[in-house]
Amino acid sequence: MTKTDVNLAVDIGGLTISNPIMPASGAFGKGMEEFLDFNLIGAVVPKSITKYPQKGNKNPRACETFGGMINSIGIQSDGIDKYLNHTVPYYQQYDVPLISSISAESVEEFEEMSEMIAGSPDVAALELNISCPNLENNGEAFGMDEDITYEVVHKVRQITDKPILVKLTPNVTNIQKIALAAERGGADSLVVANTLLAMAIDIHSQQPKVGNVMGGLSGPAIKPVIVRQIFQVREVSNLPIIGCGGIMNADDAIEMILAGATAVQVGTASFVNPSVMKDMIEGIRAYMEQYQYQTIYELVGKTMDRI
Amino acid sequence: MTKTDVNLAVDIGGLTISNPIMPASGAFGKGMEEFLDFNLIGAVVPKSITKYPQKGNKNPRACETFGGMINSIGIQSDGIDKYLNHTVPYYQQYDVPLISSISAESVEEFEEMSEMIAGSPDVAALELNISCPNLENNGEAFGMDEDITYEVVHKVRQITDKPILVKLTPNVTNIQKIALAAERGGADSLVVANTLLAMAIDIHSQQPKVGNVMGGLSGPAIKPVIVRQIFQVREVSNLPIIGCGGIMNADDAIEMILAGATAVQVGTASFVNPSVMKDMIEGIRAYMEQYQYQTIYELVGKTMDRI
Amino acid sequence: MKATSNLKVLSNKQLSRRYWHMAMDSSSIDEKIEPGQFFNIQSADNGSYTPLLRRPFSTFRINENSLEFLYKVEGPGTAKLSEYTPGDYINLLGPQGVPFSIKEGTDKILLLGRGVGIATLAALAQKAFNQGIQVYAVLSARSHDDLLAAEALKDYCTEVVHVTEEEQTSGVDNVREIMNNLITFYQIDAAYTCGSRRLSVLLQNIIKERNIDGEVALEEYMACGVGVCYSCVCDVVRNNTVYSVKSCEEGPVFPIDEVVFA
Amino acid sequence: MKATSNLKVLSNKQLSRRYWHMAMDSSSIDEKIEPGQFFNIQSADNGSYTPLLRRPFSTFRINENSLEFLYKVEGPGTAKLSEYTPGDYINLLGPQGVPFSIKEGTDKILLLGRGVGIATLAALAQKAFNQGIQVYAVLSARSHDDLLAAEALKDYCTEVVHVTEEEQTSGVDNVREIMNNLITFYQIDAAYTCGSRRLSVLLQNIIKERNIDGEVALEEYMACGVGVCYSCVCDVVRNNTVYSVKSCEEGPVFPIDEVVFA
Ligand SMILES: Cc1cc2nc3c(=O)[nH]c(=O)nc-3n(C[C@H](O)[C@H](O)[C@H](O)COP(=O)(O)OP(=O)(O)OC[C@H]3O[C@@H](n4cnc5c(N)ncnc54)[C@H](O)[C@@H]3O)c2cc1C
Ligand SMILES: Cc1cc2nc3c(=O)[nH]c(=O)nc-3n(C[C@H](O)[C@H](O)[C@H](O)COP(=O)(O)OP(=O)(O)OC[C@H]3O[C@@H](n4cnc5c(N)ncnc54)[C@H](O)[C@@H]3O)c2cc1C
Ligand SMILES: Cc1cc2nc3c(=O)[nH]c(=O)nc-3n(C[C@H](O)[C@H](O)[C@H](O)COP(=O)(O)O)c2cc1C
Ligand SMILES: Cc1cc2nc3c(=O)[nH]c(=O)nc-3n(C[C@H](O)[C@H](O)[C@H](O)COP(=O)(O)O)c2cc1C
Ligand code: FES
Ligand code: FES
Repeated sequence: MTKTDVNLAVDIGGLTISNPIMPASGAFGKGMEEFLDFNLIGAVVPKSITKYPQKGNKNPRACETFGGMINSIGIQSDGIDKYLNHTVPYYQQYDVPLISSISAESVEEFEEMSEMIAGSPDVAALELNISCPNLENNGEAFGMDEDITYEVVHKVRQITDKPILVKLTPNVTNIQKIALAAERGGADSLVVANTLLAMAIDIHSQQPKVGNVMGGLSGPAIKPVIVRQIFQVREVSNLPIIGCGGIMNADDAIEMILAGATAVQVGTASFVNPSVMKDMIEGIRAYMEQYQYQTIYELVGKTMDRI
Repeated sequence: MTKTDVNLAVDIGGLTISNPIMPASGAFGKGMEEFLDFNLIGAVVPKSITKYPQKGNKNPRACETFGGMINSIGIQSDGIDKYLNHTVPYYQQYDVPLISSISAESVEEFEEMSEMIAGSPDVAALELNISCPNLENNGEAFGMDEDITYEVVHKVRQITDKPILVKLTPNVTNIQKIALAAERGGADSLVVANTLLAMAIDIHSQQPKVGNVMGGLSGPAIKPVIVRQIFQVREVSNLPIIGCGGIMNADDAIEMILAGATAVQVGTASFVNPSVMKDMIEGIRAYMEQYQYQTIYELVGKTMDRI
Repeated sequence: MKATSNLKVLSNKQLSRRYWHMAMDSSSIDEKIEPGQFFNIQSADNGSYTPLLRRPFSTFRINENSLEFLYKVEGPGTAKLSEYTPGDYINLLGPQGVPFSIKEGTDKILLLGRGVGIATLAALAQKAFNQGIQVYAVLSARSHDDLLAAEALKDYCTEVVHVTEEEQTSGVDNVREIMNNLITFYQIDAAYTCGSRRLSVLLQNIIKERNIDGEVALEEYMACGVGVCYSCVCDVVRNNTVYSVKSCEEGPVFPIDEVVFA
Repeated sequence: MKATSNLKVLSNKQLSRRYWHMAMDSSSIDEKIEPGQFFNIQSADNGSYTPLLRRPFSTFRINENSLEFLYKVEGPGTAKLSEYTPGDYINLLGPQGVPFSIKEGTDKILLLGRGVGIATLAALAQKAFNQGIQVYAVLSARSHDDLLAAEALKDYCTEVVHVTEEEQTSGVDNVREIMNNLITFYQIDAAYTCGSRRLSVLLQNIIKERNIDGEVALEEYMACGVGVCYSCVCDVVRNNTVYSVKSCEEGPVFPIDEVVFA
């Protein structure tokens, strides 16, 4: 048996990446380059940026739950100017596309920020974090409403030809409708998904374990919910899906690809092991060699055919 | 320090139970009485019943995920006649109230079944499982829609004065709205909540791990999502809440009570340890003695005051 | 009131690449344990919930004061089991379920086991042997290495035939021929199987043709093991009606003629 | 490229009711480890994710080829740590963070530690002692039992004062008086603290009044330990501006005058 020639490259809506493994926004950045050669991963995705500098939420900002963690970091950010002047140039030393995650508080702010970010020749694609609270709608996340999702994406679509990734929130009754709204709005790719809204209480202090009362649940606990949502989105949309939520190893990444993802993002796992993305890439390659697949595309959504 | 006199009794919407621990429907029944004295728990809650006998879903019907399990049992049921003639009488040997969980495929069927069940003098309360698929609405769960939730509860309310517990689905954008719809409809108590819709794939066979493709995620993995939803429901509704999802021990039960629950239901934990509910009751008592609480009510929703 | 039991591990040894053998002190269990019954074993340390659920295992040998299990490392549960060392305690729920039955007057039985299903049949072989019944066995596995684990069985058997993929002897046709020859030659009264859907269907056909008794031990996915969750159901035909029954309660051993193999 | 290290446990002993001491073979770590730095330790077995995240611990003693940690069993992470036995391997990420600094010409330092914060100061005491600096310490804890764990510290200290709730000596006023007396009497050059917000605020005031140097090792909740997650932030004032900085990166040791204690 000769070794299969494995090609890990995928296209995620106009952007070709060398392999399907990239970091999840907020769980990656300077500090990790000491443990991971950033040139190995499909793309770099720094933490979501806000227009103005802001501090984020009060401490404690994270706690552990069974198989997961709740974070209520909020978006601690130095603002878009510093992002364009420092963060973007910093990643130029690496040979992989930079995807900029944008958090905004209104549709207009999404437009403004997208214009500024897309204007940078060094940014390969935009990721719209529509899970963040929309101040014009009682702080409910943009991504919880079909129409608002459509509006945000549609407006940003007018501004740039660069690939637009839309990061959905999983905290919705019907993710298919939101996915289709994003698709109609002009999204090039859908990130499925952000964290599950969650809460934990210390029964001795009787207080919430994170300062902001509620936060986002990530880690292996949420993977089955995310795999389901990927599968559901794949059922209705042809956009490339980027799976995200609870991927700890190559097997988890493969599971999401089989469910319908073209690529995946890795968050919490990097806290456990900052070089884990490298292991994942190797693991996917080994799986493809074992089962003689040549391209990732042979695996994308394959479970649908097996039912 | 003298020992506090601890009273564990609570009222869950017109039904007084001796302590806040009861089983979750589908994770309890004959077979467990060998391991647990049913007279110790607050209530007995047999598996949801359907009108006609039905087989449930195809095998495999369950699989394990990190910190959780996915079940796609479906409602395997012998039908309401056998329920009334066998199940209800069986539980008469125990001295605790019987709560009957009802699954129906249409609003009308909920009415019919509630009428029959409420007609039995041996049934203390009804639990409406509105997480089950509504055949009149593309199989989307009743509990995913405010209006339908209102309608189901409202119609059943006309039929009986017995306490109506409404078991919400957690798979919604805004659980507060659904909770309020149930309250307006006339619910006496809200069970928060059923399982998270989920999926897992075996990467070697590339097939879903449960026969029905998707199923419900239960177990410790989901607890932080449920605690959050209890807290949210408590913010808007005065109905007693019954917390359910991921409770493994007394501490988890106390956490849900602090978040706003008056009582709790225990599912998956009983598979791990069929006598666990007894330990939970003892654990709650010990906590109350330690911190000198006399009634559960001093704990219900206390975290809200601590913020 | 029943309770789960914390049993002390007496030994836990690797037999071949994926097969392990564990012995536990069962002197605290009063109930009689019969071949074919199972224990729902909590492989996780108390309170660690990793893995979360118990895993069902039938007994490999039942001794006066100890129990033996033969298990194959598959995933997290069995991997965790393999980490225990003598002196550790493991929590077991059981014995559960309906055991194999041996009819009054049975002289010769035939076992048809595949893979880890052989473990389940071993306890039956032991019991039959002790009752003076002659035991014959056809054991099937991927490789000879997998059969190593079943060496112990031969102490109780008059004759053991091994078939493997490795040697290309495990095809259904070949097994049918071997079975039929054994049944004819030794005048087998009853046959028992475990571990393979394909071989169960084969045995179902053979017992009909040959008009002997037969039982199968199913291995459906189980969550609770106590009859409340409905994970473990299988279809059986009784009086021409199909029933869905819980295999942890009405099984795992069933008369093979009534089982509908999906 | 840095990597996490699998270090062999040399010993792991319970010192008092909740305090444990662990020594690990650190000969594979090339980087110099300085007092005040921390390791983000994976208490879970590889791949078990129970608990999921690493836990940060500063070094208690730094030796030529080994590292010692003093830890208090709090929850699942430290409970898991206490289960390891000599010969086991544990995965560590580090050394991370900014260590304590000792200014050129320092003769006498004063440590103010509370609870498990004493562990963090111990490594500093060791280093200072080895440089010929005289070390004084005020150690605070709930009970004497908790201070047992810190016995080792006295090898490096000229004088150690213990205050406890048990003996009602740990009130801020009493500690202030003790500190001030020591500073006056021994002409302390710099003071260091860890383990208590209340005592940190006290030391912040003292160093201002007495015009000596001071540092604090913070113990903010950390998830990544490598500066990417923003869990561990604290506020510092620099040039009259408040900055929110990551304590895993710019700390955990900070000049005490710049920290805003929330
Ligand atoms: C009545 C009965 C008796 C059994 N006796 C033995 C025995 O003597 N020796 C032995 O090695 N194995 C036996 N098994 C099979 C054994 O239960 C599974 O191999 C084990 O549960 C696998 O768990 P895991 O975590 O290692 O692997 P997983 O990765 O969880 O699963 C691996 C495979 O085992 C199956 N499995 C997992 N959990 C269960 C479960 N709770 N119930 C049934 N199947 C499951 C899965 O469907 C999958 O095919 C028996 C099963 C049953 C139902
Ligand atoms: C830089 C630094 C150095 C430390 N050095 C030591 C030491 O030498 N000895 C020692 O015993 N402890 C030390 N700690 C504290 C130690 O990290 C926690 O006690 C430990 O993480 C508790 O984990 P657990 O799972 O046992 O308890 P949990 O139940 O998870 O938590 C118990 C308490 O510890 C805190 N804690 C939990 N996880 C973390 C975390 N990742 N970061 C910070 N705090 C956390 C929680 O907020 C809670 O108050 C240090 C902490 C930091 C930040
Ligand atoms: C500490 C932390 C910070 C995060 N910050 C952001 C963020 O700024 N923007 C965003 O879109 N998602 C953010 N997320 C969500 C992650 O990108 C990811 O969607 C989530 O963690 C699920 O993936 P995981 O289970 O692999 O961690 C954050 C997650 C964590 C744990
Ligand atoms: C095997 C299984 C069967 C279930 N069957 C039902 C059911 O028939 N009706 C119902 O309302 N909920 C059913 N549930 C959901 C449980 O009642 C409960 O809401 C859920 O398991 C979450 O609680 P847990 O994490 O404590 O298990 C079932 C859950 C499991 C695991
Ligand atoms: S395993 Fe739960 S009913 Fe059989
Ligand atoms: S612990 Fe993650 S940034 Fe400091």
